[in-house]
Amino acid sequence: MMIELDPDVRAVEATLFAAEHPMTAENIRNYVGDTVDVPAALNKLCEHYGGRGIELVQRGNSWHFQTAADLAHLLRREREETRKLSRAAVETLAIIAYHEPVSRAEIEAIRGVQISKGTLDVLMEAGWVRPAGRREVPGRPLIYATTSGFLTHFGLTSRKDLPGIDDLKAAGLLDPIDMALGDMQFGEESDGELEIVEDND
Amino acid sequence: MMIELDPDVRAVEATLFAAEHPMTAENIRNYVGDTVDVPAALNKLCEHYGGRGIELVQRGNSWHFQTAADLAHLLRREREETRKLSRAAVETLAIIAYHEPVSRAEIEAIRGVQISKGTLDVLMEAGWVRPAGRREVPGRPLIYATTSGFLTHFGLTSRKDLPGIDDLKAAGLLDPIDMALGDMQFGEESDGELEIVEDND
Amino acid sequence: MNADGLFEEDITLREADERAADVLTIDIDGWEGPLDLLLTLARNQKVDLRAISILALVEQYLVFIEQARTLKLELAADYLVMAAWLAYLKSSLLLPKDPTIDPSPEELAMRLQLRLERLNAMRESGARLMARDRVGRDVFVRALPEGLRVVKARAWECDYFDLITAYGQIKARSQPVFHVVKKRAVMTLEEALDRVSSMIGLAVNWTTIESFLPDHAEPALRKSALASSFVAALELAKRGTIDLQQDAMFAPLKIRLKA
Repeated sequence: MMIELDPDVRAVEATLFAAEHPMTAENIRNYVGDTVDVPAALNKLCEHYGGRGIELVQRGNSWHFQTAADLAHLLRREREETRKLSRAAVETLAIIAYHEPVSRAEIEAIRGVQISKGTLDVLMEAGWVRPAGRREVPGRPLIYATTSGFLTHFGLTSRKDLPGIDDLKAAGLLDPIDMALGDMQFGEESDGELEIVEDND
Repeated sequence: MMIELDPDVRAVEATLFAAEHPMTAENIRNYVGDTVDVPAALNKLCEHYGGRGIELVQRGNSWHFQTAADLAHLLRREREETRKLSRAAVETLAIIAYHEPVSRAEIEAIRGVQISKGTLDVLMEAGWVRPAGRREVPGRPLIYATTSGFLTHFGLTSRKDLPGIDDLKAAGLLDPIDMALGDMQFGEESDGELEIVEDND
Repeated sequence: MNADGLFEEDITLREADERAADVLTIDIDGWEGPLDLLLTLARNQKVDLRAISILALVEQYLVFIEQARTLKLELAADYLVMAAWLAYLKSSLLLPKDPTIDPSPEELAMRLQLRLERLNAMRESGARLMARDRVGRDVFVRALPEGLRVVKARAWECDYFDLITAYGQIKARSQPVFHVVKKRAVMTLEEALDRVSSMIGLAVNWTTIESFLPDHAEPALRKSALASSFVAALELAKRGTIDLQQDAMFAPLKIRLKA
């Protein structure tokens, strides 16, 4: 039952398979040539791999092959466990993902504590968070957003796929952060005592 | 046209895809479990991937996925970068074209400036100049000549098409102004040559 | 979704709840600030944060802080700041309503509740994110992809005109150099002799040598003419044609036809 395969589909399949990183349609076109209808080939491949042990997935604008999620139990063993993130890092990541772009002060206003320098560094080092310019307010604070690597790692097609984001939005829990309230409730934290409440990472 | 796939085939497919090394049937069984008929699953996979952009191949007793051999050319993308020849290189090329075959020492005598090794390398890389044997004088220096690629690039049928000294004079290319210009740029040439040396690293 | 196991944390919410319930075993290091403590107390009270009693929550927090103090636990300043603020909020809520106060205590209580909800939402969302099928943990990409390469091909650019111009310039540079001295405006000795001889007939009286120079000569030519005319005058004097006279050093040199 060998079917003569569309050469364009084969080319896109091989390119994505050999790639070390997820690729956008534009990237792929640079390899397979301008004559190939890359989106059409991607669609065919998606269909073809549906239900197989390997899947073609879209994350943000990028595409890659990965093993099917339901086979995790077979593959997980003998693999180093991904480094555990501190609670501070997890919360900070969630705040950035659901509110992006946000400044450090805004993250702190939601969490009610200062975040240590290391927390953002860990997220940036993981390739999930990046500085995304500055907020045009007094002080011009840096603002942070998530990356396409974040979408890839957490298996999200786009930020719209963030778990529960619609409900949170509807409940007003993703509204702009009321910075005034943050100031009102918390005085300045002195350095020595900060130790106690600082992140444990 | 989603076909419910054999779970055993899926498991073997995913395991091989994520593997860090080619795997024997025994290796695979360690992951997918003893109940799976690994050879049968491998056969099905072989059949399935026949003619696709990805192939399942057996080397010795081990199996692995690889991109289809006939698509290897896709995985190397050539990107052309156009760069202007440095002034030193243009002059060297001109001297070779008018005086070929010439040794490096002869080129330097005509130019009145030393040329770096990189200058000739660039001209050879461009495909315009080739070594043309050695001059039978003490030291037996390499001599250089132009190539047919040179003639093609500059639209010449033969070297006889190059304008003679009289033509150059008639065209005003030997005017004192040019001489002054030449002198003026004289000092900058060493820079140009240095750049080429760096580029070739 | 079950909260158990969602946090990749050594402290799970459940453990935290237990700690809150038994204040004697509190470990202040486990709290990420007063808001975190408040949230845990609130969750202890009700799962739905929108239905909690802020007044009861404030009371629990203040009791908690008081107990920590009696145990002589050192509390970070922000816990105490929060305690002071909550004490103020509590008394405001208990006092008869004063419409002049803005924001009203009810408004402040609502904002506090919203903050707790927001923090809780982010905490749960973080846990749900971590529980997704993650690359490298649940799903895998190829371990050893062949990789895609970009091969840089350098193309060199040079046009024909550049080529022949370059050669022209080399040639121009290496051509033999001739030095030609530009013709300058001078009056030769011969010219001066002719001129002075022909004009001397007019000079019956003493006449300055400058009078024999061309009238509208360039300064350079005039200097040359002066020098040549001087030598010519000496020559004519030597021949006995003219007389020379100078009253003092650097005084005007005068000549006249020999009588």
